[in-house]
Amino acid sequence: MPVMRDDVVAWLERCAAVLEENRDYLTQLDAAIGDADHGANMDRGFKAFMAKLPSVADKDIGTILKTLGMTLVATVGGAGGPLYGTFFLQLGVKTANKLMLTPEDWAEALEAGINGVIARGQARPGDKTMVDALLPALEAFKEAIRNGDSFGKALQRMAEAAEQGMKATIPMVARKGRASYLGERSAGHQDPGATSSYLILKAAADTWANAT
Amino acid sequence: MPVMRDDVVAWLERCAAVLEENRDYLTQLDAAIGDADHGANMDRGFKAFMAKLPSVADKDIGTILKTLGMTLVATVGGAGGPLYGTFFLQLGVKTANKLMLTPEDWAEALEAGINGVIARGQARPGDKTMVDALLPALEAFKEAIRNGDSFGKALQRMAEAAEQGMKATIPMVARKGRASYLGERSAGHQDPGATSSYLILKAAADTWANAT
Amino acid sequence: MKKLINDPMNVVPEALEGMAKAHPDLIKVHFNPNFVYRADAPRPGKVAVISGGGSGHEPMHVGFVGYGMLDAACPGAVFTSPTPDQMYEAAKMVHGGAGILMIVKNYAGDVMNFDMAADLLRGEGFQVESVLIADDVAVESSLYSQGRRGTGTTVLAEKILGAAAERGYDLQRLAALGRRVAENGRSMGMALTSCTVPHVGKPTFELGEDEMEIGIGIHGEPGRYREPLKKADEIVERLMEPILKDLPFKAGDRVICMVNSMGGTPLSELYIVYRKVAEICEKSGIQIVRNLVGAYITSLEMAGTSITLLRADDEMLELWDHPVKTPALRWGM
Amino acid sequence: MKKLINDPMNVVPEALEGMAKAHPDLIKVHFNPNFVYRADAPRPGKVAVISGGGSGHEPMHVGFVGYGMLDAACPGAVFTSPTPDQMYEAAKMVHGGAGILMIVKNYAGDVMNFDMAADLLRGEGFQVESVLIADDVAVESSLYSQGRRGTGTTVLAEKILGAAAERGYDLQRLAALGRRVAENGRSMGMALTSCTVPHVGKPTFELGEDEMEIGIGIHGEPGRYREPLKKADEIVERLMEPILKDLPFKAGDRVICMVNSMGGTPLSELYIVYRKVAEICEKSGIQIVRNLVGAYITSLEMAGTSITLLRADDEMLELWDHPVKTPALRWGM
Ligand SMILES: Nc1ncnc2c1ncn2[C@@H]1O[C@H](COP(=O)(O)OP(=O)(O)O)[C@@H](O)[C@H]1O
Ligand SMILES: Nc1ncnc2c1ncn2[C@@H]1O[C@H](COP(=O)(O)OP(=O)(O)O)[C@@H](O)[C@H]1O
Ligand SMILES: [Mg+2]
Ligand SMILES: [Mg+2]
Ligand SMILES: [Mg+2]
Ligand SMILES: [Mg+2]
Repeated sequence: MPVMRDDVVAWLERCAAVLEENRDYLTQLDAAIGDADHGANMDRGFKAFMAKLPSVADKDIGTILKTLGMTLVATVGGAGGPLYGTFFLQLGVKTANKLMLTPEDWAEALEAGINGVIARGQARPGDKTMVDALLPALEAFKEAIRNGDSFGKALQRMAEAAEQGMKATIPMVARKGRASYLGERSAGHQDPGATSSYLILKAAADTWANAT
Repeated sequence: MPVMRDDVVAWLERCAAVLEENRDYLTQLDAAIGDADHGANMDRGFKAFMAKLPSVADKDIGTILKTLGMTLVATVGGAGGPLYGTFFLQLGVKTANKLMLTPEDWAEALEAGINGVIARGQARPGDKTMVDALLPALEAFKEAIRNGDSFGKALQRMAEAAEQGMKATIPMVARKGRASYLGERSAGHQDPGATSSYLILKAAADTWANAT
Repeated sequence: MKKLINDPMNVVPEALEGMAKAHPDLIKVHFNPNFVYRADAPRPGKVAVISGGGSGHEPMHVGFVGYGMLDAACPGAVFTSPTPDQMYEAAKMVHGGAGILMIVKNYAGDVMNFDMAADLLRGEGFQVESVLIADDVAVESSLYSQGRRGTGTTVLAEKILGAAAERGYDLQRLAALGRRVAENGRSMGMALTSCTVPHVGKPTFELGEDEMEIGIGIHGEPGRYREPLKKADEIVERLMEPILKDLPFKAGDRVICMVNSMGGTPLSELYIVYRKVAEICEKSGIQIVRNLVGAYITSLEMAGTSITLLRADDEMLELWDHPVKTPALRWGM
Repeated sequence: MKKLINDPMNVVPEALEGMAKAHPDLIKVHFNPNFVYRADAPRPGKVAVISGGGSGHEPMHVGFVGYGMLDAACPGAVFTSPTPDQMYEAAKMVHGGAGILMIVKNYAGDVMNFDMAADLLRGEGFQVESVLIADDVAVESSLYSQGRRGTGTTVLAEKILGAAAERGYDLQRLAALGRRVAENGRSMGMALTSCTVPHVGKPTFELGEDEMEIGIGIHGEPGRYREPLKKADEIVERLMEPILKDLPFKAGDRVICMVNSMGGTPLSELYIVYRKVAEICEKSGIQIVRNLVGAYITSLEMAGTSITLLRADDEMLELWDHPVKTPALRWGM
């Protein structure tokens, strides 16, 4: 079966739980090459959304995701707020009025979300940002679907690619965001935004493991 | 033989050396119940005097001691400056034009110095100040002379009494100076000013051990 | 973590409440979204000058709201850029009919959040210009990267642009002046200690008892390099050299100089720093014609200093001297 | 010890050199003996107001020299009262023919050194009065002891008396006003951390990571008691209770309130403190009619705060509002 509206809700609830769990971990990563707030920022944003969720949980997927996007924009701040806000807003635009998602819907939505992030932040692959986790994840998902994998299996490929992309940020020298001020000293540290992106996509793969 | 002008100079040189040596010790005592500057203050004052000493070392004892008093007033600051400044100024007044000191001269000078300290600072015995080392020292010296002890021997009695007086400040609750702000909490600590007074009188006893 | 706070999560709103109570004659505070604005806003016919950024840099920006400086300031969470709704609501509250000038420090988050607010406002027909401050010479400047951080020049820009707006500059002229200020200001900072973000609870980085970090930003970010602690005069040389040669500042230049505490460094040490800055300027034929010595753009309780030089022309100096009346900067009235 | 200094022995003179370079329009600095004095001194016909004390409390006193406040300030070594020759020479430099008012904090050393200076000056025919500040309620007041320390009220007294002198009060009237200010001011402070005297090189006392010291003075002296760290609101209650009941302050009183940083505490925390102070005053019917929130009387880089309340009458308030132009306090001009 495809991903239903309630599955999307379950994914976002899992995101909130995972980001709370990883709050200190993300903050620690951000302390090394940023300003020690990424974990708290993401946690604050998703907590704010969880408070609003009951009022939109029975709406269409697009409404739910746009609400998340708006909430993140209005509560997260920093670089993460506009970037993830844009990401989920674009996901919401592409899923407007939908009550379920096919693999094609998801690929289209994810692509729109990532394009939104790139348009807002002007980061390119290799700049040591969340884009380095998101882009390979999208490519892996599309390829798996092309190869005939199930939705759930393709999501797993997506999460694995996100993880690799996240790890690949370690040796990179940052050219965008706060870590870029460090120049060469930013190498050797994993990017916090790439890490939260991985956690968010991994939560989707875990929640929707049986999707077809 | 009595105490000669050069013996007085030797005493003051020894004071400067002893206060330099005990600079950190005095500061530590002052840190516990005061403001951690007594060692530095006394050292600064005697160092300043050592720089002036060559220009007065061939003058009479009174001039030398008044110069020391003036120098301390102008360089020490805090409570120690005016108190020790007054002390040595008064010593100088009583020894004006003298080139040597008999035991009686010393008793008279010391008494004047201590009276100056009391007049300036209004401390009474038991207030946990330098007066608690100085007064018993004076009494012990006078008594030793009355008992027929030699000048050197009497000076030793004086130093012993100063030491006892200094130690007796430990259980006292301060009523004058910075330590008084602590109230009961000042008990259990030795008074820094009583300690420097002991060191100064002990230096006299050591330098003039053979005086008769 | 030793701080005079109640709840690490409430540091920003409680401090804002305190400010509102302390300065009712100068400012008002709006909560949800949070912003501080002039008690007499809106000022009809005057360009509204607004700024903002993460909290933890006080007095910047909230302490600079008032006559002759900012119309509104938007404080984010500690060290976190504010959100677009803060700037959007603040701008609408203080807009006096002559447009909005945003003073933005060059951080990815600040830039994006201010951009989103500007988009929203423009969408509703407001005229919006923004001035980007990117003055920190500790960061290599490059077309392919984020560019430089915005630090001390922000304070000077807010003073000068606030005065110009008060004098009736229109939005375009103000924005042009702002860009001139941004282009002529350079800063660099250093830290003796780290700082502790309240909700994190432990220092952002660790510095040994004999180490210092040169080229830090204002968020506890690591700096350009770390080295053994030096004498103040040598530290000042390490900060002044890259500042002077970057613009470059030349003999004959007149500058406004700010010697700033990162939060935990006392005034006496700042004057020791200023002494050497002045000596270096004298030797280079650079004339310090105005100065600020104090804590103006801080990183919580971090010990350290930053130096800012702004090459100033007559117009900037006249605007500098214009009266200002804010909680943290006040003269002439 | 991490400080922005060159030589622990030169902290005071080098900071004074920096001040002289930074504020040539306001002040001049005399070395050997050290004092800071108004650039336009002497002011004929005006009582000369002078103060002084150990260094390490900046901006007090040297930062308060200028129009409407002090004519001269005499900085001692760090935390050490200045010597009589400093006050003697300073007074002679700034005397305008109408006598000299000395504002003295009640420390044995300060009192004795100022007394000696006053004796010297009187001996030469100068008219000298002094006002003793002893406002720290952390210290038990008793006839048989040194009495209370002088702390925060000193700042308010220097502002008010400076204004009164500027307005032409004669020496007797000024001294009487000063005593009224001294009688109506109360302070209490607390520390989160110790401070390090430069030439000592290590902290004056040790405080555990979870401890604070209540009732400290301004020299790193131990306080009234030590206890586990509390929330800011509870700390403020602990400071306010003894302050309020000492005078006592009563419903209907109008007060000038100062929330002061001991040096290392950032402004945001001071506003959290001010928030609670204001709340307590509101509940008690005490009206805060003026305030200062910032670092005015510090203990080097100590983290902590002190609260001062001064019960003010119309005359004091009018003098408070009089223009002042000094390196550290400025308004109205
Ligand atoms: N221009 C950009 N484009 C894409 N991602 C970015 C950009 N700038 C920063 N990021 C991402 O944002 C993360 C930091 O987010 P966060 O800590 O919330 O914001 P801030 O850096 O403002 O404190 C970085 O790890 C990086 O992945
Ligand atoms: N009123 C006083 N009378 C006599 N001695 C005093 C008085 N006040 C302080 N003292 C002495 O001065 C000592 C402290 O001197 P010092 O540290 O140099 O000055 P300060 O207390 O000003 O820092 C005390 O230990 C005490 O012995
Ligand atoms: Mg961050
Ligand atoms: Mg002392
Ligand atoms: Mg941030
Ligand atoms: Mg002292």
